[in-house]
Amino acid sequence: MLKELIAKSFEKSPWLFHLNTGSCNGCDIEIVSVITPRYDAERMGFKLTGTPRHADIVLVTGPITSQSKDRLIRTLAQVPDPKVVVAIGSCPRSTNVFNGSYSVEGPLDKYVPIDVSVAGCPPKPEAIIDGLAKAIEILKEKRRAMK
Amino acid sequence: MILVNYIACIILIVLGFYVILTKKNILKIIIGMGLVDYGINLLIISIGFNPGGTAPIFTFSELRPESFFVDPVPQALTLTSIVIGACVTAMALSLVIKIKEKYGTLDADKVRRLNG
Amino acid sequence: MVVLSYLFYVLVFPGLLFSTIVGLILSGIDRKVVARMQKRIGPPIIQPFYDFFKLLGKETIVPRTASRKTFLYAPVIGLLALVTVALFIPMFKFTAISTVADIIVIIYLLTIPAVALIIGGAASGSPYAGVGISREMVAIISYELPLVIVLLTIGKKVGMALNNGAITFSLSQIVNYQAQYGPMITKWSLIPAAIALLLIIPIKVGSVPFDIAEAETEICEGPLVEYSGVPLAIFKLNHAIKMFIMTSLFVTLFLSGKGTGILIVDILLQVILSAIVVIVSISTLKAITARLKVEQVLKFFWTYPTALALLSLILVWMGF
Amino acid sequence: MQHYPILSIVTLFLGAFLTVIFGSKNETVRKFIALVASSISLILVLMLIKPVMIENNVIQYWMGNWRPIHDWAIGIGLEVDSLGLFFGIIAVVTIFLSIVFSFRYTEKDSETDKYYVLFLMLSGSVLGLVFTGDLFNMFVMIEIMTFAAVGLTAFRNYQEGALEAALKYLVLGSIGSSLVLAGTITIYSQVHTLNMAQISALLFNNLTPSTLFAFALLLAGYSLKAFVVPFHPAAPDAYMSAPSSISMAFSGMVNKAGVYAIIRLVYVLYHAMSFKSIQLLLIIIGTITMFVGVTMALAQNDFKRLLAFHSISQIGYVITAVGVSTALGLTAGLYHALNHTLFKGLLFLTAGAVFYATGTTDLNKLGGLAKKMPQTAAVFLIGAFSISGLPPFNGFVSKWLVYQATYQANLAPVTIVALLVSVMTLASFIKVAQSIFFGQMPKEFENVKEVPLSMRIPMWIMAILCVLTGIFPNFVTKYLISPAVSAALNVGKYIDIMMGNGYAEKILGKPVEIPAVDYVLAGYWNPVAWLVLFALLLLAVTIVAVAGGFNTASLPVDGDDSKYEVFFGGEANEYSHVKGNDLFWGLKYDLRHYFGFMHDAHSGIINDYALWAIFTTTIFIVYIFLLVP
Amino acid sequence: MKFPYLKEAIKSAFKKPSTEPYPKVNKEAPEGYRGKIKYYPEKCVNCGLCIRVCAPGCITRTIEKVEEGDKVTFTFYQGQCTFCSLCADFCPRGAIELTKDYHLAVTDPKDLIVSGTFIKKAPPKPPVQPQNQPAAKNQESNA
Repeated sequence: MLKELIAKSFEKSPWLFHLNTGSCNGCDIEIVSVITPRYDAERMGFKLTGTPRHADIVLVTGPITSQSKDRLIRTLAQVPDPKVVVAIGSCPRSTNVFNGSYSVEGPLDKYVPIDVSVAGCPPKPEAIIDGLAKAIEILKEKRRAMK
Repeated sequence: MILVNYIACIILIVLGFYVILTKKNILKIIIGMGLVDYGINLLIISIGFNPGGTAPIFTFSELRPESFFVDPVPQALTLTSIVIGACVTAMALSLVIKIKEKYGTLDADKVRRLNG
Repeated sequence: MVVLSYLFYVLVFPGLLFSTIVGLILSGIDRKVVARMQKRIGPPIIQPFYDFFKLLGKETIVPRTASRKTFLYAPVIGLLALVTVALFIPMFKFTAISTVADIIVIIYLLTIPAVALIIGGAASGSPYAGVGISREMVAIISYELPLVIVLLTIGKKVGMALNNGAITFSLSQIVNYQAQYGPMITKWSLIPAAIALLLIIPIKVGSVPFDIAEAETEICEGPLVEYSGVPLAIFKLNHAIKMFIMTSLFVTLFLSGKGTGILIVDILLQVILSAIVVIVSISTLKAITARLKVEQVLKFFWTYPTALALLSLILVWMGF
Repeated sequence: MQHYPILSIVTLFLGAFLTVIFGSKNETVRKFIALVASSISLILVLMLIKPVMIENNVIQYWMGNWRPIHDWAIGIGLEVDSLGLFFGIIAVVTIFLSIVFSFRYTEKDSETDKYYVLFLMLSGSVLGLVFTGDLFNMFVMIEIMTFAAVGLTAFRNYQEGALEAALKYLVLGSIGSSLVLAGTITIYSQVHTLNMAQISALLFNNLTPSTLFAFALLLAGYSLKAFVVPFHPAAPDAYMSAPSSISMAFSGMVNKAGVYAIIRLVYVLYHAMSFKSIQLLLIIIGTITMFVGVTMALAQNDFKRLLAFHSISQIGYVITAVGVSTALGLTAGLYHALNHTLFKGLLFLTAGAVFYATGTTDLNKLGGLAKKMPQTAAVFLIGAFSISGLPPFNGFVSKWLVYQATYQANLAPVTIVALLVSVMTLASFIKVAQSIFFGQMPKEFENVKEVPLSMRIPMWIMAILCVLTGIFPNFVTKYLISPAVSAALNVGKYIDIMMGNGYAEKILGKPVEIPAVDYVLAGYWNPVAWLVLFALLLLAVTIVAVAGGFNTASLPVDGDDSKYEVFFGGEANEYSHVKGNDLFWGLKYDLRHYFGFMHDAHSGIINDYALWAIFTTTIFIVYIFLLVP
Repeated sequence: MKFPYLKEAIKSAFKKPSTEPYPKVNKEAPEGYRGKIKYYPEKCVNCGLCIRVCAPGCITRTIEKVEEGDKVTFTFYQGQCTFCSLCADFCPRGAIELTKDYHLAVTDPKDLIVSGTFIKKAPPKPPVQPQNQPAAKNQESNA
């Protein structure tokens, strides 16, 4: 019974950790707007945490600059399993307009598999919510695979 | 006679405290401690002194109500106190030597690495 | 039989199970009400249960720099202290263990969860936790002064009526007093003390604007930064139970009374009153304020609540 | 049995002399002599528990059998009542454990024969002080004590500040001794006897300006030996620079000797606790002591110096509780004195262990030692929780008694201050825990090892005693504290035993009554609590079993990858440790004027400290002259 | 101690929340929102202006020679798109449109690809002319 409860809770309480890898702040602002009264992600149990140790879903924004590359890899490693990586915006997916820049080492899937990507520059909050909903499904599957 | 003693010992004690409080040289502070000690020793002796009393050397059989003698206890106390005072002074002086070696000065204002 | 009844007290009611459920529901109510005050829909009321069970299913990571045993056992120690306190707090006429119900014991037992948080955080070896424990300690120093004065005031008030003027700290006597003379909040000289205690409850449970220790945006949740999985779940549970216990203590100190005499109704009443206190003192403040700075917290608690509590103390001392 | 007290004192002094003669060459011999002397004295004193504490006898012993003649005491007498024995037990336990700890702790020092000589002299003098029945003997013992303590403070004279600390201790100590001596002979000049029992009888209802003056001097002198606040500044320096085993002895018995002398003075000698003003004086200095001690401790950056200021602060609790002067207050005070010896001794030993392992006690240089020294960290936490008064450790019981005593005496402000001080105590030990035992470890301590067994054994004994006195308070009060309290209050018996039956009634003019030691202990631990504790333990086991995460073996082994590094904003894991200086910023900022003032006040200049002492003595004299009669 | 929002908070607690029930009720994007790319290959003339103006370079074109002419495939990889709408603005034939559809969250990056294929009929072979240069120019502009 406990296992069922835990499995059920995984879809109801995903905690987010937001990781900026050199983003222009556009996506960051949209992530913040997801938790504003208008979109209120908290009603689905989403919560922004301050540390990767608490997180289930990592939201990555930005094109992975060479400054942030090591930090990104380290921080993602520190998230306890099961975890889901969501690329917010086009940058982590493909480095977007920064493609080919001397200081950009993206895209993200060079380093970790991206589970969900939300395109847009920046994506609309609704799109982010869609992405998170998809992320929850993946989280559930990963949890099932873990046991 | 006895009043002079008391005045003298009070002067000694006050002088000693004055030296401890105002002099910055550690050696002088130790001299001040000595002065206080001597003042108190003088006080003890004065307390035990009875003008006109004899030396307190009796056996119990010789002791009578009318015998009038100097109180022997304070003298014993004074001796103890002097011995202790001498020890303390010796200790203090040995510390002073070491401090001079280590700090290079005897100024109390400079021997203050432990503060706050 | 006695052993069994105490086991029941500790494990089910009013110990672990009861306080867990009520605590989690109260913190759910808190989150819901805050959301509604901010014109949001907010999470469902049972959201804290989801959080708790989810954390049970997560991986537990112990960092290399941590002292493993201290790191893992700290949350359990805090939980035990809270369960113990739950046994001591009277709910109207009912107390699990009445003979040892003394406010000072409760104050000290309530310090233990905070100390457990501090020690656990320190044991993780994270610099964020270092800053967090420093702030948590400042918070404890801040609220302890007004809290003590408030309790002293109540003790004096009750003592003057029941104990020939000597201060009493016995919780059962405080409840008796309220059964005889009506709830403490109706005595006007104690209203400042009640306000002070209402201001102390948020910092004791560590909610906005006094959550300086666990500021997730500044210092990454402070002492909790390295916790994950089960220990984190227990810390979150501690949080919730602390919320229940503090509000229940407020109800016992200020809103208690004769009760109805029926145990279940009394308990229900206690829980409902606690929920109201949560809404008044924790949720409202949380909805309308932002986090204070560390030095502002100390200054705040050593001025306004202390002044209010002292005012009450002086009034009570003068016989009002 | 009659001879046990004198034997226990003489053994220690004899041990000191034997160490001088035989121990100067051979390390083993001097250790053996010290161990034998301290254990004989321990056994002798513990054997006194049954007759004195339980059967409530008072042992009197006249040196050279010079018994009183015509109701006039002329010899030097020992008188061991429960109060003296209580402090005697504290002293011998401290001595024994400290000696055991010293064996390995001093192995890096040269000329440890001097160490053992001085230490045994210190021990002997403290025992002599608490067992004696003679006022001048008390002065002599306290002077030997100061002398030995100064020598031991300067023992590690290569250490920063040791000489300086010794000099300050010597100067202040000799001022204190001078005050005590002056007070003693002033009393002598009035009553012409030095036996405390007889003085007590003669001074009853017979206070003249001279005896009041003597009272003020003695109170100031003994306060200086107990390091209550305006007299305290030599104490932190001395505790800090002395070896840790000695610091433990300082806080465990040298301090307590001063407290004992104060209790003896105000309760027995002068019957002064019937005066409201004397109660108030003790409560005021006690409260100031605890507050100043703890706030100074918060600002310290050295483990031992911090502990030293806590010693001062805890003595403040004792003095306050003693000043409340009800049976409950005295119980609280004595209980706290006992607990202070246990937990502060434990903490000083952990400081010693840290020093032994790393070579420093500076809070800003250490860190993360809990991984390397888990047992030391565990006993440190027990000690820290005890001193902060967390249940179920012993500090809670005694502090709780202190609060109860003060609030029952309608001293609400004192209760508030005491609770606040308790929280600040917790704060400063959190600081120590964070900066020494937790957090990250500096590179240079990679090879630190746990201290040897002979150093851990005394620490564990102390820690177990801390827990035991915490969860068996009724037992402790029944067999140790209550007899001591009734002895302190039962002055008539004290006089009668020494001077012969009926003497007290003759002089005091009233029959000797047995004081009532009754107070309502609003029970903290009772049989019910045991069941709760049992159930809680069961609960803990259940949680651990259900959670499964606590099975540390099942957790992944520390890998080399960054998953097991601390989260540092994603940065590579470099050494970063929040040290003692960095903690409690908000508090330090808000109270910066107060902390700055206190820091400046403790200037480190001997003249200033002497000025404080003499000025406070003057205040005592003026206060007592103005308010007491 | 001032609580400027106290009144508002208490009032709001009894009002209907302003949250949009998004996943349950689908929401239209506002007028002029630039969302998912729609490509009408039948309108396209393979002029390549869009590729020139695309800053992130999300538009790729492949040209295969088939019998009837060139088989031109335009691929829009929205994972790289900034949704600036420059391509649509510059398209002389209106073959690219940025719709109001914003549902761009996918698990498989292939879902982000929008592509279209058309066959550009090769023009009838022109007679060989003596001057080569203008013909080359013409060819270039066609390409």
